[in-house]
Amino acid sequence: MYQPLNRDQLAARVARDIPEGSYVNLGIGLPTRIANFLDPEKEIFLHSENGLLGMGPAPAPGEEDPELINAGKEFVTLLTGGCYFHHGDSFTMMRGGHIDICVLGAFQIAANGDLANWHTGAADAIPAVGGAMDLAVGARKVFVTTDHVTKKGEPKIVERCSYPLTGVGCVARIYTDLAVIDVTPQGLLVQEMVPGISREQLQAMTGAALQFSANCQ
Amino acid sequence: MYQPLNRDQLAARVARDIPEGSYVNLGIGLPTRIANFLDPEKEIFLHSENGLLGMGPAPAPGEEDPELINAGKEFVTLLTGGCYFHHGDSFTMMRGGHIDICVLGAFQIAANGDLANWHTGAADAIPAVGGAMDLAVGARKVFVTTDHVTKKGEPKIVERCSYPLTGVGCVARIYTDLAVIDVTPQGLLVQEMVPGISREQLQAMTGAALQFSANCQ
Amino acid sequence: MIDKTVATAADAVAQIYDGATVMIGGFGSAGQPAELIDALIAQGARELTIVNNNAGNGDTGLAALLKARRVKKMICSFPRQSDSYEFDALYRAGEIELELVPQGNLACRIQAAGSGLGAVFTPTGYGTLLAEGKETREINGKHYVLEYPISADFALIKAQHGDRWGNLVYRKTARNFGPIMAAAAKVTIAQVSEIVPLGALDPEQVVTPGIFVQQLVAV
Amino acid sequence: MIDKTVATAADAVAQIYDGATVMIGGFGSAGQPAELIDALIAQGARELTIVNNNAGNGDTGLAALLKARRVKKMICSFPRQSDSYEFDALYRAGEIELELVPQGNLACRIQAAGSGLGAVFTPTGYGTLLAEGKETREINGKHYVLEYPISADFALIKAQHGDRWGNLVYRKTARNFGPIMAAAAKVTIAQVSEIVPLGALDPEQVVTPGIFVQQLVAV
Repeated sequence: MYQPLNRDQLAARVARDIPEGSYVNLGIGLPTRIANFLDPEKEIFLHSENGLLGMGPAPAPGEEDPELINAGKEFVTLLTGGCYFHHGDSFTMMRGGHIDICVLGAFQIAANGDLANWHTGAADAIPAVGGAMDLAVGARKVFVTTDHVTKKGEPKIVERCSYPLTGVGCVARIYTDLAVIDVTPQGLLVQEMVPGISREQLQAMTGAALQFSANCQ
Repeated sequence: MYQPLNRDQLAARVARDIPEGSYVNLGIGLPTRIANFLDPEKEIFLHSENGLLGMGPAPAPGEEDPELINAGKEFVTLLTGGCYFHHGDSFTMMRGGHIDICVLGAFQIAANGDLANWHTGAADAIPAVGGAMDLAVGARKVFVTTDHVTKKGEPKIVERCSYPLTGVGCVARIYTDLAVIDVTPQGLLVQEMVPGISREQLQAMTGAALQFSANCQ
Repeated sequence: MIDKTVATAADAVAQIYDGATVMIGGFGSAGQPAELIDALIAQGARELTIVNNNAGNGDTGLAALLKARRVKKMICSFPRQSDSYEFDALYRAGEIELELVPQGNLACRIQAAGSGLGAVFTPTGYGTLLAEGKETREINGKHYVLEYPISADFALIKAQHGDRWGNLVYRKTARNFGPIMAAAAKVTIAQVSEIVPLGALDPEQVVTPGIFVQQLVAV
Repeated sequence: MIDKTVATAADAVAQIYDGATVMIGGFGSAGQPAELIDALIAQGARELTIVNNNAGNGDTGLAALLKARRVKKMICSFPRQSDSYEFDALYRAGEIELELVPQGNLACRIQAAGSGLGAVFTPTGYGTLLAEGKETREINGKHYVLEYPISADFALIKAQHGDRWGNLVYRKTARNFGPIMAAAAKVTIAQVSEIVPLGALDPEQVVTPGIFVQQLVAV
């Protein structure tokens, strides 16, 4: 038997891989939660696409400022040493390769690193893309964090994305509630698995062939 | 007999055509002198490509600041209400059509508005272009101010430029020491001449066909 | 003397005409020029093309403009939000056109317009639905999509302080699209919390130089 | 704790290698990082490609670097000046390569590099010698030239104040190319008059966010 990581555990696992001094953009949703698990002893620079660098935690109740929000339109604070800038400069940071790491959510990730996270392709869906495509092409490393399978139990890691793409071959590493998987030129390489899961079990929940690094059981 | 305008008179003549509220870039050399003749009662915004808007006159002796210079690398001042910005923003102003009027010097101007002012084409010349090409394409109106003929008496207004171009069809109006000439789709149209000169005399010193507006004698 | 201030938001938006393309600053409600939008609703211009990051929140500001059915087309990156019901209803009813643009392409296309570029090769969106039918090119081993400028007849933006020459400073993340939209519109109208005397803004700290602003109004 | 400050200009430029492309801020001597250039001369790297608006003035700063014959190629807009004799002599002797770029194209190509664009269609230079052999295109009735990004291995710039995260503010027209070069180089080294404590710079007024700066040194 194995226990999938809960959302906080998953966020904490990603947080461990973010070195001090990194410029990091955390996507809306689960990735935002990673901020709560960054080592407070480390100086890590959080970027928000709407024009701030050095983003701090949520404000104390009563101290919310409607003009100090993050990309998810949540109230945030600014750390000492942070700064504001306009959208042109913000996307210069993103598109220009200045963000070391971004962490995005996913509908699907393909074995070649393709990412789909903005549109289910459903005819009646209202599409919304925001800054995800810019991060996908612009961040030095694109991490994805997601449940390993959908609520219906279908694999989110697939041979080829069926949903419309966010970016082509952009994902470097996938963090799921079951495993940490690198996207390599040779294919998907599992680096870690939750205790108690077997390689076969993980492969059965994955829609693309997995390889396993030596330290996976 | 007629008397050509001297450099101050020519600068003053151009200055008369600059309306209040205009954003104006004055090129290096003679155009810079125009600033001395702008009506001090009018608020006119002088732009300098090296990153200032609201450029004021030369500082008092002893008050020069090596970090407050104009495009010609002369000491200047900043008016109350002026501001500084970087080169990207400065050329956004120039290339993006935000400068109402620029005034440039010229080696040659062609009847179709082509301008040559950066390079004689001589084999041993060291070429230097600066911001002239950006102003030529970007300012809403490009004025040129120049002597009507070269020191050797050759026309500077020609059918077709023999020197390398700065911009194609960009000149709106030419101010020489003898005349004010509009570049129109129908050709060169003389709007003013210095007193005492005849249409034939002016044409004889001009390398392209002139037309004359009714108010020229 | 040049004084770009106007007395009321109604005066500021009076010139906006039917069919105009209007950029509206703001990211969600931060930086949204709510008073100018209200004045635009009252003014009555219709068949507008609106450029904004989103497509309205709740039932005020841009959402109210949509609800009043003044908008023919939205150009934006993120229309679908928890409270974007006004847009959602119009879109599902087929009563509004949507041009969805990745946010960074929105920014760089607005900047291209402001800075006089004819088009740019951007990596964003390559290989996706949003680049379908667009020219692409491989440059130094990387793939790019050719994108054209987005310019506007008017920009409505919100700043913190402004002076009579139109110099602006912003507040926190309300800055967002304001500076780049100001440069990309023929006529930029800024609402500010306070109009300060000329010289009160430090020349090192002006974010939007007055050259990019045609009118401003204190609200 | 992240502290990007280094003790001396010599430390700051130690990593610059032979054959590197180095952007140097400044317009004439305003904003020229003179102490970093002196350290680079002492350091000895050669066969450099230098990106600057000019090609040196008098016999200090960039001119001294030229005189020391460390520069293989200049990319600039305005080499010829009354006191550009060091460059002039090398150029006439055929001992330096020159890529002459209109100043606004220099700026937008540097910006394109910093912002990750693959190329831009610019109107500047169309129909001139400086566009010869380059791809052109007519867009909406106007003519444009395709220009590619200028990036660099290093940028040496001068600012007024900086903090340990690399946030910078500039002084007057010494700002010029600093902010855009900082974004376009792999490693940006800033010399500042003073390193101030974190938080001393107003977050609204930071001109170059620290993300664009890798090292800074007080001189």
